[in-house]
Parts: sequence; structure tokens; C-alpha cells
Amino acid sequence: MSEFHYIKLSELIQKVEDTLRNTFGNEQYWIIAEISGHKFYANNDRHYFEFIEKSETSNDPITKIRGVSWVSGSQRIKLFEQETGQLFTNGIQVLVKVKIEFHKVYGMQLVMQDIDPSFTLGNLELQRRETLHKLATGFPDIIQKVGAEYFTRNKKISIPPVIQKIAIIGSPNSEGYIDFTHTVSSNLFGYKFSIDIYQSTVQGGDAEFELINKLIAIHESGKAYDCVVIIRGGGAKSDFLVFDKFKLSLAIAKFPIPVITGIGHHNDVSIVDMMAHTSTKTPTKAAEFIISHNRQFEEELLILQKAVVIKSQQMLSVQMQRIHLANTTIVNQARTYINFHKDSLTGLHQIITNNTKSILYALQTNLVHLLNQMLSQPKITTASRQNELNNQINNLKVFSQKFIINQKGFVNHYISLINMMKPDNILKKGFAIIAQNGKIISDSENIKKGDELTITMEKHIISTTVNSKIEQDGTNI
Amino acid sequence: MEQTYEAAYAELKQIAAEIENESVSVDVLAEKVKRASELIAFCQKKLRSTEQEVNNIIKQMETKTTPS
Amino acid sequence: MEQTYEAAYAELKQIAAEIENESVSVDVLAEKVKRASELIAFCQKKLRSTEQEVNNIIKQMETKTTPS
Amino acid sequence: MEQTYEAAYAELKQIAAEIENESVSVDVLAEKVKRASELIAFCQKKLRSTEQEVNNIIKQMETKTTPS
Amino acid sequence: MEQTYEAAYAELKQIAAEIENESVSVDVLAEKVKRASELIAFCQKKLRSTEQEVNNIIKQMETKTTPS
Amino acid sequence: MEQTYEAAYAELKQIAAEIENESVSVDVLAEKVKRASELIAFCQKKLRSTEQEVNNIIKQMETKTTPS
Amino acid sequence: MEQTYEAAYAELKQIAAEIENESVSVDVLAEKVKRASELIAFCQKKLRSTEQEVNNIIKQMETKTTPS
Repeated sequence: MSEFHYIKLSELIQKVEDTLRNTFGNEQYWIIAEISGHKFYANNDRHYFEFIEKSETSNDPITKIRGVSWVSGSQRIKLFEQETGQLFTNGIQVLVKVKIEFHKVYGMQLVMQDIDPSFTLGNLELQRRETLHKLATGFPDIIQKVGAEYFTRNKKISIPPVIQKIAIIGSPNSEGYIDFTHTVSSNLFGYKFSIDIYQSTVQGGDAEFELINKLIAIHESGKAYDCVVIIRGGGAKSDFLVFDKFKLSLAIAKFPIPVITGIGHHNDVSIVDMMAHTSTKTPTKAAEFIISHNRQFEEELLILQKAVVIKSQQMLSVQMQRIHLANTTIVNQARTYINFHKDSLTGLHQIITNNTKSILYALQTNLVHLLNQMLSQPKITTASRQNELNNQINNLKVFSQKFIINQKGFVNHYISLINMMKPDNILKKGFAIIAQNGKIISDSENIKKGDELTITMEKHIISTTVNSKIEQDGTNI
Repeated sequence: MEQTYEAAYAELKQIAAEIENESVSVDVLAEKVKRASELIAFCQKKLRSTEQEVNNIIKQMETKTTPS
Repeated sequence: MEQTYEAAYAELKQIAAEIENESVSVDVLAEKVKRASELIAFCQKKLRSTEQEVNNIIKQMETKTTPS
Repeated sequence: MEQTYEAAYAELKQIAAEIENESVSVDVLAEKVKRASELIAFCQKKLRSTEQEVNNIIKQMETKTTPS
Repeated sequence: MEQTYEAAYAELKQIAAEIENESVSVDVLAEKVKRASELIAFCQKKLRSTEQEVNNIIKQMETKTTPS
Repeated sequence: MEQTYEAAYAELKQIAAEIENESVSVDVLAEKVKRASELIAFCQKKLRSTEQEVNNIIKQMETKTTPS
Repeated sequence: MEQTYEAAYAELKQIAAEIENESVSVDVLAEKVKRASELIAFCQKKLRSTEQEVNNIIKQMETKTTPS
């Protein structure tokens, strides 16, 4: 045994320590690793965990080393959590600055000096984008991206007007569950709900599969749930990574019952939120959403009721007015009508009275006129006859006198004619009457020479004898 | 004297015409003239009496009518 | 006297016309004038009686009518 | 007297027209005037009675109507 | 009296029109006026009774309606 | 009374229109007004009962809704 | 479980629309309003009941509603 050269364990460990110190000294390194086995002791503000690196092909770690964060590192973690909204916890990829520390009892560990929030953020964001891209492109019948929005089959399901049968996925002991059930059961309106809890962890590596299994259980329960509510957390920061997981997101997107999320996320929206029918920030908000949804329904009912009542009242009032109007019309019109007839009668009465009187008056006038005619006209007639008679008398007188005068004239004419022809008058003018043997001769033919003739003149009668007889040719008178 | 004025006047007219036409010979002229002057006398008498009569009647008529 | 005024007056007018036209012989003139005077007398009588009658009727009418 | 006012008045008017046109002979003048006077009397009587009757009816109507 | 107001009123109007046009003879004037006065009396009675009836109905309606 | 409000109102309107157009004779006016008053009474009764019912529902609504 | 919120709401909306359009006669208005109030009452009661209670309500409603 003595031939063996050996050193004490402590000597060896000292050598290792010396080598490490000589090689690394206080050198610090930025490394990329995943966190695992994380524990946090709040009383001394220390984080204990492991840095691991997994194989590209499998999920198995290929490297693993203890890590620790003392007070100064823990302050960086706090800043990191504030900046990223992501808990420093298992499963996250980090870019951290470490120095190697060796302890003779506890061995080697990496002490975290600093943590880069932007790396984790970028990394998470990258994963998120990949997942979203996969979801948006791989299942066009379940998920469609329009602009920045994702339309999922779940979103297309219409929530029943009232949500009353609820399936909750979450932890019954969690603050979120308590908040939710408290809010729901103590609602102001007295709405009652029937709630089934499907218990599941909502963080950690197995959470995704557990959540999916619960969805399957709900689906297979055969109960007609109005919605599924996924809740988690409460006041404390939680791990949201599971809610960005691809399989869970897809399951939610195609789930046949509307999913309402209330997963306590203040700064960001998880992919599950995007896929779910309705996402709210907290379990309380989810409960409030459900109550307000029911309230909205009831209010719609009440609005309709009010409309029915108001419209009915209006209708009745309109009808009342119409009836009243009809009543007024009939009453007024009947009176008007009667009065019209009264007036008409009075008018007719007056026409008859007045016209009768005027007829009688006119007749009387006519009669008086005729009477007057009778009084005057016969006298005129007799007078004119008298005139005629007088005229005739006058005519007789005038005509008779004229007649006699004319006759006298005619007779006088003859008187003068005869006077002129009297022999006395002829003798006075120098003519003589020749007689032979006492006979007046007017033809001298038979008178011969020696005849005895008696010539009677105005004053004397002469006896003579004819001496000669010659022809008288008118030239010797 | 049943003679009428008309007949007398006609005869008178006849005589006058004869005399005027000188178809009366001087030997009957005196005779005709005599006849004519008789006829004239008759006619004048008749005329006068008729006138008298008519005047009387008219006077009567007038006296009857006027006062009416 | 069945004679009418109309007939009488017509005859009267006829006589006057005859006298005017001198279609009456002197022999009947006096007679015609006499006839005329008779006709006139008849007509006047008739006129007067008619007038009287009419006046009476009118007087009656007036007494009846006036007080109304 | 079944006579109507209308008929009487028509006859009366006829007579008046005849007299006015002096187409009535003196022979019937008095007669016509007499007829006219009778017709006038009839018409007036009829008018007066009608007037009286009508007045009575109107008076009755008015007493009936006025208080309404 | 089964007479209707309509018929009575129509007859009355007819009479009034006749009288207004003076197409009624004196012979039937009094008769027509009498008929008219009867018709008026009938119509007025009918109107009054209708008015009364209508007023009663209206009064009833009002007592029924007012308290509501 | 199996009558409906609609039918009653239609009849009422009809009557009102008839009376307004004066196409109702005086003879049936009272009758029509009476019928109208019955219809009005019926309609008002119907309206009031409906109103009462609606009011009851409102009262119920208020008692149910107010405490919540 | 035939009576659902959806069915009740649809019926209620239908009633409201009918009343709004005034296609409901007064005759059925009260009935419609009553039905509306029942539907609302049902929904309100159902909203405030547990699953067990809801089943009972629906059972009750169905026995009431089916014969109508």
C-alpha cells in the first residue's frame, strides 16, 4: 500500500482550485444557457439553479452546472424580470455573465454577475413568432391571420347569450381560482353559475400537456358547457411560457367550446390569449366579463321589455286619442249636422214665407194693374170711337159741301157754254143768221143767184137778194 | 117733274157736247140752247135744294153732337 | 134695333167714302146724308149707352176695390 | 164657383189685351168690361182668402217655431 | 207617421223651390204652404228628438268617459 | 261580446266618416251616434283593460328590477 | 329542455318588433305584452337559478306552455 503515491483529497482539490484560479482567475464570461432546477430564497435574496445546455436533436442535457446568484446578481434578476415581464425560472434561455467559483466542499459553480434581458426577450420573441407563424400558416381551416389579428375556430363560435355552465381549467388552490369563483358567485345581480373545475398545473414543463388533457376531458365530459375558462395566478408573477406553446395554442384555437382566458398577464398577450375566444387580463376580469355578458343579455331583455311596454303604452295612448278624436268628431259633427239641418229648415221656412208673400204681392200688383187698365181703357176706347164719329160727321160735311160745289161747278161750266151758244150772243158778236123762205140756211150749196134771203142781225132783220156766188177757199176771211 | 138730276145732267152734257162739236145746226141750236137752259135751271134748283137739305141735316147732326 | 155699332159705323164710313169719291148721285146725296145722320145718331147713342154702362161697372169696381 | 184663379187671371189678361188693342167692338165692350170686373172681383177674393190663409199658417208656424 | 225626415225634407225643398220660382199657382199656394208648414213642423220635431237623443247619448258617454 | 277592437274601431271610423260626410240621414243619426257610443265604450274598455295589464307588467318589472 | 335563452330572446324580439311596427292589434296586445313579460321573467329567473333549479323551472314552464 505504501508503494502507492497518494495525496490527500484536500491536496488534490487544492490543486484543482489553484489550476482554476490560475486559469480563470476573476475572469468573467458571457454564456448562453437554459435555467433548470431553480430555487429562490427570498429571505436572503438568493437564487439557486442549474445552467444546462440541451442537445439540438433531443431534449436531453449535454451539459449541466450549478449556478448561483448572490444579492448583487439577484438585483440584476429583478431588473431582468421587470424589463422582460418574464420570471427568472426554469426553461428560459438566458445570456448571463458568470465567473467560475470553486468551493472545496460544494465544488464548482457559476456565480451569476449579470443577466441580459434583451437576449431573453429576443429569444422568447423569436420562439413566439415561430409558433405564431406555424399556427397561422399550417392550419388555414382553423386559424386565419388577417392583419395583426388571428381568427380562430374558437373565436368564431358564438358565446351563448347567457354563460351559466362553466368549465374552469386551473388550480383550485390558486389565488386566480379563488378570485374568479368569488367574483362570479358574489355578483350584484344574483346570477347563478354551475362551475366544474378541471384541475391542472399551469406552469412548468408538463403544464402544456396537462392543460391539453384537461381540454380533452372537458370535451369528453359530454356536458354542455357554455364556456371554458382558463385561469391562473393571482398577484404574483408567473410563468407564461406554457401559454405561448404551439400545441396548447392549436388545441385552444380549434376547441369547440368558447374559451375565455384570464391568465394574469399584464404586459403582454400570450398566444393562447390570441387563439382563445375571449381573453381577459385576470381571473377577476374573466369573471367580470362573464357577469357583464349575462348582464348585457338581461339588459337587452329589459330594453326589449321597456320597448314593448313603452310602445304598448304609446299604442294605447294613440288609440285612446283616436277613440277620443272619433268621439269628438262624432259629437261635434252630429251637432253640426243637426244645426245645419235646423238652419236649412229655417232657411226653407223663410223662403216659403217670404216668397209666398212676394207671390201674393206680385199677383196683387198685377191685378191692380189690370184693374187700372180696366178703369181707363174702356173710356179711351169710347172716346176714340167718339172721335171717329166726329171725324165722320166732319167728313160728311166737308165731302158733301165739296161734292155740291163740284156739281155746281160742272153745271156752271155748262151754263157759260150754253150762254155762249145762245143766238143772241152770237148775233152780238157780228154773226148773222141767214134764212130762205123762213128756214135758216147753214149750207150754202143750194143758194142760187137771185134767191131771196132774210138776214137776221142783232138789231135788224134785213131782206136781200143773192147777186153772186163764188167758192170760199179760206183766204178771204 | 119726275126728272132726275142725273138724267138732266146727262142730257145737258150731251147738248153741250153737240154744241161744242158744232154738230148742231144753227137751225136747232136755239132749240138746243133752250133745252139746255131748262136743264140747267132744273139742275141748279136740284142742287140748291139738295144743298139745303144736306146743310140742314148736317146742322142737325152738329147740334146733336157738339154738346155731347 | 138689331143693328150693331160695327155695321153702322162701317156703313157710315162707306157713305163718307162714296161722297168723297163722288160716286153718289146728287139725287141720293141728301138721302145718303140723312142715312149717315141716322147712323151717327145710332152710333152715338150706342157709344153713350156703352160709356154709361162701363162707367157704372167701373164705379162698382172702384167701390169694391178701393177699400181693399 | 169652381173657377180657378189661373183661368180667371188668364181670361182677365186676355180681355185687358183685347181692350188695349182696341180689338173689342163697342158692341161687346160693356159686356167685356163687366166680365173683367167679375174676374177681378173673383181674383181679389181668391187672393185675399189665400193671403189670409197663408198668414194664418205662417203665424201658426212662427208661434210653433219661435220658442225652439 | 211613418214618414222619414229625408222624404219630408226633400218634399219641403221641392215646395220651397216651386214657391221660390213662383211656379206655384195661387189656387194651390195655400195648400202648398200648409203642406210646407206641416213638413217643417215634422222635420223640426224629428230634429229636436234626434238632438235630444244625441245629447243624451253624449251625456252618457261623458259621464262614462270623464272619470277615467 | 265576441267583438274585436279592430272591428269596433273600423266601424267607429266608418260611422265618424259617414257623419262627417253628412252621408247619414237625420233619420238614422241618433241610431248611428248610439252605435258609435257603444263602440267607443267598448274600445275604451278594451284599451283600459289592456292598459291595466301593461301597467301591471310595469309594476312587476319595477319591483323585480329596482332591488337588483 | 326546449326553452332556451336564445328561443326566449328571439320570441321577445319578435314581439317587440311586432309591437314596434304596430302590426299587433289592440286585441292581442295585452296577450303579447303578457307573453313578453313571461319570457323576461323566465329568463331572469333562469339567470338566477342553479342548474337544478333551472331544470325545475323549465319543467314547470313546459307543462304550462305546451297546452297553449
